[in-house]
Amino acid sequence: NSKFQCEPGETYIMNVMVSAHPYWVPVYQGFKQAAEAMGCETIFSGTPDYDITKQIASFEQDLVKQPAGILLHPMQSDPFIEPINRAIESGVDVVTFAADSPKSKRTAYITSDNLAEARFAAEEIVKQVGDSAEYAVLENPGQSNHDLRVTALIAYMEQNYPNMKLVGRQATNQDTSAAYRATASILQANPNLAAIWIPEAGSAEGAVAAILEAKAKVLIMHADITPTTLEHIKAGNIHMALNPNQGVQGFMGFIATYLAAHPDMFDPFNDYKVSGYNPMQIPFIDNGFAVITKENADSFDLNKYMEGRDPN
Amino acid sequence: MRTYGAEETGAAQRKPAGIAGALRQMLGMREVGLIAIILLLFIVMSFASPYFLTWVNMRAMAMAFAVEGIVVVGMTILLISGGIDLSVGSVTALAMVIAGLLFLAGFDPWTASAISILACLAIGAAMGFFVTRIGLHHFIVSLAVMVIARGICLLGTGGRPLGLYTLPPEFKFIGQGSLGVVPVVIVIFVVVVIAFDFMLRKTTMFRKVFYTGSNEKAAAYSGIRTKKVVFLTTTLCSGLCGVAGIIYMARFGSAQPTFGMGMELNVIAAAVIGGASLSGGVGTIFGAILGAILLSVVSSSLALLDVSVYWQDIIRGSILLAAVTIDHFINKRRKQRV
Amino acid sequence: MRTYGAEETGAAQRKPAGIAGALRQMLGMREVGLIAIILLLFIVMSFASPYFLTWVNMRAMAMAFAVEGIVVVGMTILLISGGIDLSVGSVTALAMVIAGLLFLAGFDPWTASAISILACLAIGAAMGFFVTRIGLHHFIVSLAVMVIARGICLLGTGGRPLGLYTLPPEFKFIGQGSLGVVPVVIVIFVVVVIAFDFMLRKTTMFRKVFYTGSNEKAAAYSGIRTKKVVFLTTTLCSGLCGVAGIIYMARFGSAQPTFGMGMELNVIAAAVIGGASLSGGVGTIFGAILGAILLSVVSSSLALLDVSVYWQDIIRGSILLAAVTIDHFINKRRKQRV
Amino acid sequence: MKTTMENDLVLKLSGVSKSFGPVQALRGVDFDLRRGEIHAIAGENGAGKSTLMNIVDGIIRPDSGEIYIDDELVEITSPAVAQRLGIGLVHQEIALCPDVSVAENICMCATSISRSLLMDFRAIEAKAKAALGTLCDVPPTALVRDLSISQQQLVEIAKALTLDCRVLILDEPTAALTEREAKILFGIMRRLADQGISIIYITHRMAEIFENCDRVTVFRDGQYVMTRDIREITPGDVVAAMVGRVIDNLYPAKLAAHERSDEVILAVRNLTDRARYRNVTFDLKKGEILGLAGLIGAGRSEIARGICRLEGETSGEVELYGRALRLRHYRDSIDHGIVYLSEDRKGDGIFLDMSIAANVSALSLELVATRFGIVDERREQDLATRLGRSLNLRYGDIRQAASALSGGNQQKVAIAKMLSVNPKVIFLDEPTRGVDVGAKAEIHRILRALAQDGVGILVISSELPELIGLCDRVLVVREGEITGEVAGDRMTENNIMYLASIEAGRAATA
Ligand SMILES: Nc1ncnc2c1ncn2[C@@H]1O[C@H](COP(=O)(O)OP(=O)(O)OP(=O)(O)O)[C@@H](O)[C@H]1O
Ligand SMILES: Nc1ncnc2c1ncn2[C@@H]1O[C@H](COP(=O)(O)OP(=O)(O)OP(=O)(O)O)[C@@H](O)[C@H]1O
Ligand SMILES: [Mg+2]
Ligand SMILES: [Mg+2]
Repeated sequence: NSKFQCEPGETYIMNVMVSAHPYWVPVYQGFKQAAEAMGCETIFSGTPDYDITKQIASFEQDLVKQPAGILLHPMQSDPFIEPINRAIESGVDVVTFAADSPKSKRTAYITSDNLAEARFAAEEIVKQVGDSAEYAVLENPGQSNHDLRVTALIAYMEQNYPNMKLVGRQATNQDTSAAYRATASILQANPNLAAIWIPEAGSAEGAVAAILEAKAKVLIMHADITPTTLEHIKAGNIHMALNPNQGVQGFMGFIATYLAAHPDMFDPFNDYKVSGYNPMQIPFIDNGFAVITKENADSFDLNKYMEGRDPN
Repeated sequence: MRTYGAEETGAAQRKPAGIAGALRQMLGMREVGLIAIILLLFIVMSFASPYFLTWVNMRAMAMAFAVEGIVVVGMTILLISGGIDLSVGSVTALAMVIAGLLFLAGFDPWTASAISILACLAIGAAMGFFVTRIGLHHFIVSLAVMVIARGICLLGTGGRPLGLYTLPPEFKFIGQGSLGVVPVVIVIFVVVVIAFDFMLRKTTMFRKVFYTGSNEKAAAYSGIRTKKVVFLTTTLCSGLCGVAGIIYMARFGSAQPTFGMGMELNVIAAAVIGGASLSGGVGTIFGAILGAILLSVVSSSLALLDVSVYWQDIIRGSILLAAVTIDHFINKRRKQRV
Repeated sequence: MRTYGAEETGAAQRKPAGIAGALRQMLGMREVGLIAIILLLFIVMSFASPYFLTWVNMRAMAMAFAVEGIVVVGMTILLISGGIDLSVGSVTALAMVIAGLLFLAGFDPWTASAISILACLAIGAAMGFFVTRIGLHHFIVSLAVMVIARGICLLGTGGRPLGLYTLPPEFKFIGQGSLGVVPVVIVIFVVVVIAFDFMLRKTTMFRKVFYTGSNEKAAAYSGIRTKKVVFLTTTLCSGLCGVAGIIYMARFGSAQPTFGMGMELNVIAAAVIGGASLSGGVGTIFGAILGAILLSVVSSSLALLDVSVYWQDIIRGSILLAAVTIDHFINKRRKQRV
Repeated sequence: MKTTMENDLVLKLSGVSKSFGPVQALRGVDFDLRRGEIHAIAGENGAGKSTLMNIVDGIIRPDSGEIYIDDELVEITSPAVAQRLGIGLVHQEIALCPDVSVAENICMCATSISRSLLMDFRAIEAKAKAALGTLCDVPPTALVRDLSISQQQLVEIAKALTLDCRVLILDEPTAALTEREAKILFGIMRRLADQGISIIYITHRMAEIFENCDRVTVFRDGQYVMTRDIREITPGDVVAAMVGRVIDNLYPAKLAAHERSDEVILAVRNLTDRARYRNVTFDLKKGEILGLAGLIGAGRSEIARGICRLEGETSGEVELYGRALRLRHYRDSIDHGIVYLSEDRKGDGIFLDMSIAANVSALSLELVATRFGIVDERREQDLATRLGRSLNLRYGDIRQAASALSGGNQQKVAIAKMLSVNPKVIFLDEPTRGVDVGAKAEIHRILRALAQDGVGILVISSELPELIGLCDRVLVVREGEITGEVAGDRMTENNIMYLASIEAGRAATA
C-alpha cells in the first residue's frame, strides 16, 4: 500500500465563500480528481453569502465533522487567524487557496500570481496599442486579488511605460449594469481611449456592451472567464482573457492538504522537530494562468466541461 | 414607518386655461423640485465636462436607467397600493435565466420570453396570495421570494452565466437596435412610462390602487376589493420585472444568474425620491422616473469626471441626501404658495 | 406598508399565580409559535445530523449571530418607534475602521473604541436630525448614510482590511476569550438582550417608544416629545452598531471596510419574523432575537448537512416563508383561545 | 306616520349573534325596518349597535342569524354585496382616504362599481359639489387629510348621500356636528324618507330621536329590548330601557351665586395665530365650567391647542394663577397642569394597538412607575380599572387592545387618560362625543366635582344643550374671534347661535 493513499472514510473539505460562484466549480473538480486518485472522500462546503461571520461559522462546523484537512478560501485574512489556528490545534490541517491568511499557521498557500497576470496584461496592451496611448481600468475595491490585478498593472505601466496615460478608473464591483454605465461614461470623456483592463469577467460583459454600442475601437482585456465573454473573444470583441488554472489550483490544493495531514511521511532537513511546526510547509504555490484568445477559446467552455460531471 | 411631511396624491388636477395657467400648473406639480435639481445638475455638469451635453452621452445615460426604469414603474404602483417588493432584482435575473434556458433547450426566443414573463407573473401572484390570503407582510414574503428566486437562478445555471450568442438578430434588436437614432430600449421604456403614468392618473382601475393604499379600510367599505387590488399590483410588479429581464437578456446577449443584486434598494429609492410614500396612497410614475434619472445622472457624472472611486460613494450619498432635502423644502414652499 | 393581521404590543402581562399559571402565561406569549418552530428545527436536525447537538456546533451557531444580535436589538427598538435603518451594515464596518485607524495611529484600543462608538452615535444623531427636524423619511436618509459610511470606510482604508495584530490580548479577549466555557461575545450578547428586553418592557422611558410608534400624534397629544424619542432610538441603533463593530474588531483582530454588506435585510427580517411591525408600535426584543436565531440556525443547518449550494437558497427561502406562515397561524389560534 | 307602509318591511334581521372571543357582542337580535321610515337605535356604549350595522353592511360575518331584504333571505359577505343590495352605511369611525381628494372620496363607491375605463373627474367633482351642497362649503379638490374632523364627518355623510340606496344607515353622524349642520342633515333625511328610502339612525342624543325619528329600537348588552313608535314613548322610557334603571337628573347643579369666585385660574390675553385666530382674551375662574361654542371651523379647537402649545405659532400671554407662563412644548403645558383632550380620538386620542391600561397611563407614566422609572403593571392596571369603573367602561380585560372597544368606550378611555393626572386646567374638546347618556351624566358629574375642587375646566362642544346644561359661562367663537359671552339667563340656544352666525358678523361690521 502506497503512503499516498487515504484510510477508509478519510475526508477532506473544500470551504469557500459565495459558494454558488462558478469560479469554484473547476477548482472543486480538480480537488475531487486528486482525491479520487488517492481514495479519499471530499465535501464541498462554505456559505452562499458574502458574509464573513457565516463563513467562519461554516468553517467551525466543518471541524465538527473531524475531517483530515480543509482547503480554505478565507474571505478575509485576519478574521481567520484564530479559527485556523484553533483548527490546527484540534488536529485538522488547513491549506489556503486563492486568498490567504498569512499570519495564521496554515501549512500552505496556493494561488495564481496576480502580479504576473498584471504584468502580462500590461505588456500585451503595450504590444497591441503602442507605448503612448490612453487606457482605463475597472475595479472592485475591497477584494484583494482584483485589487492587486489593477494596482499592479497601473504601477507596472507607470514604471515601465510612462507615456501610457491612465484616463479612467471606475469601481463597478462585478456588476454588469454598473460596468456598462461606467464604460459608457469613460468613453464619453476619452474619445481616444485605446485599451481597458478589467480584473474580472462580470464587469467585462457590461464594458463590452457599452463599447460595441458606442462603436468604439477599444482593446478589452480581462481576467477570469464567463460564457458570454468567451463568445465575445471568439467574435473578436474582447482581445484576450487571462484565466487562472482553476483545475490545477484544486488539484494541487488537495495534494497540499493531504500532505499537511500526513506530516509523518516526511523527515526534512530542518528544525521542525524542535520548533513543532508541520514539516509540509509550502509558503506559496503558483497554479499559473491560461491566456484565452480566439484560437483556444473552445477549450474554456465550462458548460461543456461540466457535461457528465457532478458539481458536488 | 413615518413621514413627517405630508405629500399629496397623484390625482390629476383640473387644467387652468392658457399658457400662464399651464405654467402655474407645472409649478404646482409635486415634481417641480426634482426637475429643478436635475436641471441644476445638468447645468453644472455641462460646465464641468465638455462631453456631458453630447448626444452620445445622453444616449448612454438614458440606456443606463431605461430598463431598470420599467421595474421602477412596477415598484411605484406597488408602493402606492401599500406594498413593497424586495425580490425585484432576483425576479429580473430569474426572467433572464428561464428565457435563456428555454432558448438553449430549443424554444424560439419569443416563446421563451413569453413563458418567462408568465412565470414571473406567477411568482408575483404567489406573493400576492401569501400577502392577501394568508395575511403576511409584503416585506417578509418578498424577502423569502428574493432568496428563493436567486436559488432557482443558481440551480438552473449552476451559477454560471448562460451565453446566448445565437439569439437571432431580430430578437437582439429589442436590446441593441435603434429606431432611427433612438435605441429601441428607450422607446420601450418611454412607452411603458407614458402608458402607466396615464393609466395611473386617469383610469378607474388604477385610482383604486390609490384608494387602497391610502386607507385600505375606507376603500374596502366603499366596495373596492382591496385584496384583489393588492394581489394585482404585486403581480404586475413581478411581471414588469420579467419584461425588464427579457430586455436585459436581449441587450447583453446572456442570462446572468447573479444579476440585479441590491437592485431593490435602488428602485425603491428612486420611487421614494420621486415622492412615493412607503406607507402607501401617494406617488406618481413621473416622479419616480425623475428619481431614477437623478440617481443615474449622478452616477454617470461621477464616472464622466473620473472622480476617485474612494470618493464616489461619499459624494453620491451626499448628493442623494442634499437632493431630497432641497426637494423637501421646495415642496414645502410651493405648497404654501399655491 | 400593510399587515392584514393586527398584532399586540409587547407590554408585559400580569402574572397569574402557580405553575399552571406560568405555563398558561407562556402559551399566551406572542413568541410561542416561534419557539415551537425553532424547537422543531432542533429536533429534526438532531436526527438528521449526529454533529448537530454537539457543544462545538452550538457554539459555532451562537457565535454566528451573537454580534449581529446586538444590532437586531437596536433595529427592533427603532422599528417599534416607527423608524427603519438601512445603514446598519455600513455603520458597523465604519466603527471597525475608525477604531482600527485610531489604534494604528497610536491610541490605546479602549480610547479608540470609545471614540469610534461616539462617532457612530453622532452618525445616528445626524440621521435623527434629518428625520425629525428636516422631515425626511428614515428609509431615504439611512440609505444615503449607508452609501456615505461605506465610502468613508473605503476612503479611510483604501479598500484594504486593516490588520490589527498588535491589539493587546486583554482587548482581544472581548472577541476571542471565554468565561469558563462560554465565549465572552455570547456573554455580552446575552447581557445586552436581557437588559434591553427588560427596559423595553418595564421602563417608562422605553414605553414612550411604543406610544410614539403606535400613534405618533396621540403620543404627542399625551405630552411625549415624539421627535426626541425618534431621535434617540435612531441614535441608539447606530450606537449599538458601533458596539457590534468594536466586538467584531476584537474578534477578527482586523477592521474590514467591506464588512456587513446586505446585513440590513437580515437584521430587519429577524425583527419582523419576531413580531415587530414595520409600521411601528409593536415588537419585542425576545421575539426579534428568536427571529435571528431561526435565520441563523437554518443557515447553519444547511451548511452542516452539506446541502448543495444550488439548493441552499431555495430551501432557506422556503423555510423562512413556511416559518412565518406557521407562526402566523399559531398566533391567530392562540389569540382566539386566550 | 306612514301607516300605509307599516307592513312593508325592507330589512329584517332575526336571531343575529356575534361574539368576539369571550365577548358576546350580540345575542339573538331581531330587528325590522319599514319602507320610508327613520328608525332610531339606542343603547349604551358597547350594546352592539355598530356591530349589528357592520353585519348588515357585510364588514363582519355573524356567528348565526338571518338577514332578509324584501322578505328574501340574503347573505351579505362584503360591503360590495351590501352596496349591490342597496345598503349604505356611514361609519361611526371616519373611514376616508386621507391622500385622496374630497370629490373622489365622496364618489368612491360609484368608482368601485363603475364600468367605464377612464375617470371622469369633472363629473365626480360636480357630483361631489352637489352632495356637499347644503351641508358645508368644503372645496371638492381639497385633500381629506387637510380637513378638520367635523369636516371629514360631513364628507362621510355626503358620501352616503350619493349612494343610490334603499337602506341608509347613519351611525352617530352628528357626534361631531353642530346644530346647524345637524338640522340640515335632518332635513335631508326626511326628504329621503319621503322618497321611500329607509333610514337607520344611531345616536346618543335623545332630543334628536324624538324630534326626527318615527320608531326607536333599544338594545342592551347585545340583546334586543324593544321597538316602539315614537309617539307611544317618552325619553325617560328609552333611557330606562337602555340602562336598566332610571336616570333622573341629566345635568349636575351649577354654581350658586355665593359660590362664585373672582379668583382667576387661567388668563389668556391677546392670543393670536397669524391665519387662524386673533386677539383671543378670556379668564377662566375658579370653580366654574367655561364653555366654548361656535360653528364648525370657527377655530375653537385651534385656540385650545394654541394655548397648550400643541400647534400653531402664537403670540400673546397666558397666565396661570397670575404667573405668566412661557410654554414651549405641550410637555411644558402638562408639567404646569394644563391638559387637552382631543376631538379626534382615533387620530390622536388613543393608541389602538396598545392595551387599555397602557392607554390610560400614557399621560401619567410617572404615577404608575417606581422611583427608578420602572412601570409597575399592577399599579397601572389598578389605575385604569379604577377610572374605568367610574366612567362605566365596558371591557373584557384591561390588558386587551383598545381597538376591541366600542367607539363610546374608546372615548371613555381617552377621558380616563385625562383624568389620570391631577390637572389644574383641562381643555375638553367634544368630550362626550359618542358617549351614552348614562356615562355622559357621569362625566358631567365628574367635571362638576373637579371644578368644585378648583380645577379649571373649559369645554368645547358642538352639542348646545350640553354646553347650556353644563357650563356656567359660554364664550362664542366666530371665524377665529371671540364674539361674545353668555351666562345665566342669557344662555340660550338662540343667543349662542346668533353670536356664532354670519348675521352677527354683519351686524357688528355694519
Ligand atoms: N374587534 C372587536 N374585538 C373584540 N371585541 C369587540 C370588537 N368590536 C366590538 N367588540 C365588542 O363588542 C361589543 C359591542 O360593540 P359595538 O361597537 O357594537 O358597540 P356600540 O353599541 O356601537 O357602542 P358605541 O355606542 O360605544 O358605539 C363591545 O363590548 C365591544 O367591546
Ligand atoms: N390640518 C389643517 N390644515 C389646514 N386647515 C386646517 C387644519 N385643521 C383645521 N383647519 C382649518 O382651521 C379652521 C379651524 O378649525 P378648528 O378645528 O379649530 O375649528 P373648530 O371650531 O374646532 O371646529 P370643528 O372642530 O367643529 O371643525 C377650519 O377652517 C379648518 O378647516
Ligand atoms: Mg358604535
Ligand atoms: Mg373642533
